[in-house]
Amino acid sequence: MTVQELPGAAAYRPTPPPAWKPLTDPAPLLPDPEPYRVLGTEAAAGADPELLLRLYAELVRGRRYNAQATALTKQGRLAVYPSSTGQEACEIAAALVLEERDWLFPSYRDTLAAVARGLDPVEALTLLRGDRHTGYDPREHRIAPLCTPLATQLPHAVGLAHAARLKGDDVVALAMVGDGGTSEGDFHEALNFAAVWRAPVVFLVQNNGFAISVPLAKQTAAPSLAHKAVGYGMPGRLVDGNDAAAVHEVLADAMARARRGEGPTLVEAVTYRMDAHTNADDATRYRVDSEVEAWRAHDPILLLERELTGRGLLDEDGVRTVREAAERMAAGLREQMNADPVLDPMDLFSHVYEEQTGQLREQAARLRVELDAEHDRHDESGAEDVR
Amino acid sequence: MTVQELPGAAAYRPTPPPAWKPLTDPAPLLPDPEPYRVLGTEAAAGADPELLLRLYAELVRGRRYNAQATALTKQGRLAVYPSSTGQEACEIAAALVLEERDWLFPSYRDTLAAVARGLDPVEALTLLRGDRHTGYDPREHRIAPLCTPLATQLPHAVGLAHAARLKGDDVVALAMVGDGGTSEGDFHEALNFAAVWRAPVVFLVQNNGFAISVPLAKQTAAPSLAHKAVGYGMPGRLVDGNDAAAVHEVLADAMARARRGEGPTLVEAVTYRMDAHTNADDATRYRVDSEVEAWRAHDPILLLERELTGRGLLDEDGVRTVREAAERMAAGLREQMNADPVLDPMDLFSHVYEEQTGQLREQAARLRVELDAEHDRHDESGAEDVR
Amino acid sequence: MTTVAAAAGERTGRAKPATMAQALGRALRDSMAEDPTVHVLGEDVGTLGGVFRVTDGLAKEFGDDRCTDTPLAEAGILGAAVGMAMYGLRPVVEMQFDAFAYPAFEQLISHVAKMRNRTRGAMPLPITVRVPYGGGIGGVEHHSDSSEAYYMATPGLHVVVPATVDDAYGLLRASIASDDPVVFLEPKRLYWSKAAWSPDAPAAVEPIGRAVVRRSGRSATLITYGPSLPVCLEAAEAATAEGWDLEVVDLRSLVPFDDETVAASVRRTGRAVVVHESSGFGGPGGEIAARITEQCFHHLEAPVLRVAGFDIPYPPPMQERHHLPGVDRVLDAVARLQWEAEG
Amino acid sequence: MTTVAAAAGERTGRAKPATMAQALGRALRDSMAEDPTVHVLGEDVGTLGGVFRVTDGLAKEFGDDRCTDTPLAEAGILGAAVGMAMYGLRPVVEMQFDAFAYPAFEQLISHVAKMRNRTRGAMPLPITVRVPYGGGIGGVEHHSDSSEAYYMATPGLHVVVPATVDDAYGLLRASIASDDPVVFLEPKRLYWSKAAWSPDAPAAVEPIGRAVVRRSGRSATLITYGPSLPVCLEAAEAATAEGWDLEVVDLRSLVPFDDETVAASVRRTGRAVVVHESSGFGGPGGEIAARITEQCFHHLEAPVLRVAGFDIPYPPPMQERHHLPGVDRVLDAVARLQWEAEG
Ligand SMILES: Cc1ncc(C[n+]2csc(CCOP(=O)(O)OP(=O)(O)O)c2C)c(N)n1
Ligand SMILES: Cc1ncc(C[n+]2csc(CCOP(=O)(O)OP(=O)(O)O)c2C)c(N)n1
Ligand SMILES: [Mg+2]
Ligand SMILES: [Mg+2]
Repeated sequence: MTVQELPGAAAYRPTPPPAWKPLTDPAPLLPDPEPYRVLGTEAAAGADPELLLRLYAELVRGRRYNAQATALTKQGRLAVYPSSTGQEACEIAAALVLEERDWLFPSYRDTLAAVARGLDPVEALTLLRGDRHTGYDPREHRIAPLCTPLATQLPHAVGLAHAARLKGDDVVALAMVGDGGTSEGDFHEALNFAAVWRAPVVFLVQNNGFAISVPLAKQTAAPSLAHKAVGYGMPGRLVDGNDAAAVHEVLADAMARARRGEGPTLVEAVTYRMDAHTNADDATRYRVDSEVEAWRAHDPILLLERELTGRGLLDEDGVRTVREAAERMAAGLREQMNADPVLDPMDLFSHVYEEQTGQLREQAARLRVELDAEHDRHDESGAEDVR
Repeated sequence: MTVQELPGAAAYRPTPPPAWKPLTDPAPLLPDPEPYRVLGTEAAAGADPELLLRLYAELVRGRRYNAQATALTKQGRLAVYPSSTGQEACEIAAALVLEERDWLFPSYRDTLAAVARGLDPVEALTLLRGDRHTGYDPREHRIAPLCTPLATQLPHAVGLAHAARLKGDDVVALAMVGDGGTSEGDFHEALNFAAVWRAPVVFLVQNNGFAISVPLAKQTAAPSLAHKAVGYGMPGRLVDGNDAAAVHEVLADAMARARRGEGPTLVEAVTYRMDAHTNADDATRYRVDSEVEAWRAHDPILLLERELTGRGLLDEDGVRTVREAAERMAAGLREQMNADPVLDPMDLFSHVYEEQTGQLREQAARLRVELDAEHDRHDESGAEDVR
Repeated sequence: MTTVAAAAGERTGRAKPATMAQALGRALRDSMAEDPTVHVLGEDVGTLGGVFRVTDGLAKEFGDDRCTDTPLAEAGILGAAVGMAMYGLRPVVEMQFDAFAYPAFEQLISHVAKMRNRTRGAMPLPITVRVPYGGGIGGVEHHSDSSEAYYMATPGLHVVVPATVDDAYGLLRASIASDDPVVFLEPKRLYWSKAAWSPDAPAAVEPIGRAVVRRSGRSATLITYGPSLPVCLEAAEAATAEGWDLEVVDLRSLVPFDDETVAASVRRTGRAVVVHESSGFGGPGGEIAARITEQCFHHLEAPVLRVAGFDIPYPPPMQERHHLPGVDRVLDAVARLQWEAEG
Repeated sequence: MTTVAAAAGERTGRAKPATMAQALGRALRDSMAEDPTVHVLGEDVGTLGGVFRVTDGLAKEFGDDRCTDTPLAEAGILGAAVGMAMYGLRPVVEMQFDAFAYPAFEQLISHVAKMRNRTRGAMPLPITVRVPYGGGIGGVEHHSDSSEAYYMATPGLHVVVPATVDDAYGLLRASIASDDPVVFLEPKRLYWSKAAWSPDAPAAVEPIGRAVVRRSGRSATLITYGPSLPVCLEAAEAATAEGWDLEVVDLRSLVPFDDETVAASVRRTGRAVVVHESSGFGGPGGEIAARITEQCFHHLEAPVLRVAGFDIPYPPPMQERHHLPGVDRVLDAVARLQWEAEG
């Protein structure tokens, strides 16, 4: 389908105002006034118990993963870790809602989503350990590299989804971004391209209240971030980001819509970052404990546990089994991360271009000499080879 | 007033979704479903006859100005001219709605607005004649330089309006941009800053149906460009851009709102570019004549003339007087533009920095030598001095 | 790298005068015809055929999906191209003018240049970014920037600048075929330059990265590329009157940089002037002069000189002739190459 | 230019160890106290005091309107600063990290650098863009770029890089006081470097544009700036063991470039190495080496050599030590300065 064949577009000609009509009807694009919820509401009755249990196990595992990764920074095993504690419902739902052929576009905070999609945690953490920019083959896992420059991954998701659609492949891209990231020009351009191209892409904004220290009220004056959707002609959906069932349902709807060729959706999940921005951040500088406490009562694991136990789907044994599995994962991660990565400095020159330029060959040769000299010195002094 | 003191912002703390409330009420932000009109409607009765007559005279003058400037490109007196023929209602209303202390931020197409604000036409056209980047002192006229990189002037308008507000000055900035320009990241960032800062700025989008050859349907899938406003938490207003009285009224309301400290407004004026993109463009490549003809029936001068004559405010004499004045302006412009501008090449080095660097002094000296040599050669050959 | 077989044949068709713009358009067409993954996108590239008409006819021949008019947002265009390349397409992006590529700078520097390296070779981005660039066409502000210094300083990008009709075709074909991202700078003022050229059997496509000696000479070497090549060739002709026999090297690509050809020439002549339109300070000439000096120090009879645009923002159309390095300025530099030392 | 009287006094206070970050913060504070038109804006500069705490305390002392946490959008920040400067304010923008200044590239190149020239002096933009820059702090990708080549190549900008605690204060004061836009590059890895310094009576503020000889020597000149100054000083010490007495020049600003100081030193020593962390190809070193060669050709015993970061994207933290020019690499270059020719 070409751009011209899109409904509306084909017929479009500028018409003088007496005959002016909006390109699209705004009403269905506007988000509900309140975030959509499932857990603890009537909608919960319709939820698939198996999905809820799966979500629960993954949430617990995800929380443990966050804790373990944060601990690894203290042991110097990770250069930095931006925790998604408190936001696990979004991370997990985003991963689980995807088919294998779909693509995930995570931001730098979303290693958990990548891990929940099946990526090896060590591979997911390579960027943050500091040994490689990306620890996995994005094409193999259909997970784009964790993206640090905010919102820049969004046009990538649009381009990829567009390419897949042109090829006739049934592939949807799900792109994640933070509330702060919505202020970037790339957010705007990506959403506009997606809507004009009707690209099969779902934008998930995790509104966790802060961009490092900057609260949402200094970031936007919009009624909600989901309201931005109408300006692109796509539907905006507002969801309780701590309600895993709700996030999953809203994302699943958006994915289905994209698959049907109806174009992109903007989903805002209202959540909260329980930890500091990263291990290096001091959150007490910009927020009060009472606020954190208020959110603790609305914890994603708590909400789901309450629902599951209330409905008799989960008992103490079930909780214990899930926690033990999470502990095993954490122990495995600890152990794996204890090993020093084996790095070859000569790799620095291997992937700048397909073929090394003459300059790079010369520079590589110079480094080779330096490393050999270093090696010799270490040999002489009996020290370990650091290469 | 600091950002924190803004209504809403002061109280803002992330609240868990059960208590979640939108930052602002979206309802008043949404544009009406149809462009607002005055001429030929009941609203016309309330319009100030004097204003209508003033608008009429300026529209006719503006049309003539556009024609004259286009003619000047054919005579090689202008490097290029992007005509605003058909869009004069927007250009004129934008200029007339400003107080002397306010600022205008024109795009490259808006020389007419600058001229209507009182700028000497020759000064306004310097950029397009090719002798200077800007022909006037922006601070003297409170007209920012005509801006070529699309949408980049919008954050400037926001910053200036913000600065004026901080200083306590009653200054509003009016920034003009095209439909195509709304796709740029700078549009997004500027509107967001304006809303968060509650800056006294009015954004006027002239939706003339095309960005060079690209029609609106390939530019956006939004219901209207005015709908983008809600995503920033500012009101969006849709107006018939060929109805000078309507554009003036909507802009005046937005200016008043800004002056009252209520923040920015996004105004979309639906209009049509009757000429090609510039004199260098071939519009037949991308649009059909019948479309142009349809818009001719909705011409801004026609609409206003019909209203004024219908109400007995204008007769044939009046029309003639106005046209004669426009002709005089055109004749004056022709004459002024007939003179070659006197340029000193050494000026190239005068304003790069406050103080010339050593390098620039050297380079200037080199050019001086070249010019003297050229001068001597011309003297010898008896030719004119081209400096 | 995909093969560019179609272009590798012998030149058999009848040569007719063609402009550089036509040759570029033909290169796009042939690339698209040969490789269905090649997609062109940008502002006004479809229905209009581009403001310089380089993409004229492509949307008609290949459809809007292969040659797409995008929304007006350069970061979005290049960002979308990144995603398309991630999925296996080979996007060719047109930036309408030099200065309008700047909004896409972050995408270019932080992603396009780095993705192959970031993924250790797993995800190369075969993107060609076409930028009509440079001055001399009487363009108003922002339409005449020479931006090559920015791209040269960014590891991971190739930077290619054709100066002839033949090269326009050949280098663009090679750039599109490259699995590495290429910033392809098209000298606007050469768009309408003509040469005998046969679109039916274009010359063989050479790989990117080889400079070429456009004129042999023994007195000194002029090193240049793109818009300044004709200036240098004219200067070389004029120099014969002074008894100088100048060699002219056309770099064709700034990255990769062909040290061999350049150094070999300068070792032969012992004197060199680098000529480009871009501002001098921090421009390509510094790098080139420094490399030559490092590699040919003991062959140099004089310091390598540079003739460049002044260190000023690009001037308005009526003043640009004073800014652009012309024949006189080149000859003046040649005269300053310390010939007296020769004796 | 506003006066910087407060800073022009004699150093009378008691000197205590202070970090470069503290001196920068103090420069902001003193500028704001002295001139009510100075406004600081950026991401996290207010409540948090900046991710490097350089702006710590400013919002408290001067209010949110003078030190403002902006939305997360760099082009918007710089674009707003342009508008503020148009209205007579003197904005100081913080870009959170080097690579995150790229989204503002168009505003910087097409407006900030050109507005004075565009308006023929009527509307200068006294904007200071602070960019924490460079590597060596174990930052993940995009947090360690050396971007000075981009700014150097842009006429209309000043480019300033302090290397000492004193200069951090003095050059930032001078930059804010300048009526021209300044890209102020703060070497991240020197943020916590300490020196005896008295915040109560800082040293006199010199105008931007003067290089300084940090160590006198007679064998060869090391030319450097910012993060590489400590490396060069260390190398110069180590070189004494080899019998080399190295002079070290700290450029302090790349634009304006202090040809006099540099050329005078190289004419004295006859040999020079330019050292910087930025990639070599197309980096500042090429310009510097080319200038020196043009100006000192007959004083040079050897070509000016360059020691720079490799021509690769900045490596991950665990690999950065291989990329960054260290003492050994500097000494190796010094050794290649053709000493045998001397005899
Ligand atoms: C273009 C860009 N600017 C600035 C930064 C520095 N930075 C990293 S995270 C962050 C805050 C992001 O906030 P948000 O988008 O809400 O995501 P969150 O951290 O809450 O997940 C900032 C400013 C960046 N990574 N990229
Ligand atoms: C950043 C940027 N990109 C591209 C261009 C080239 N260009 C000039 S005008 C134009 C179309 C503008 O369309 P619109 O915003 O609708 O304004 P109009 O011409 O209709 O007044 C384009 C693409 C530019 N000036 N700036
Ligand atoms: Mg956030
Ligand atoms: Mg338009």
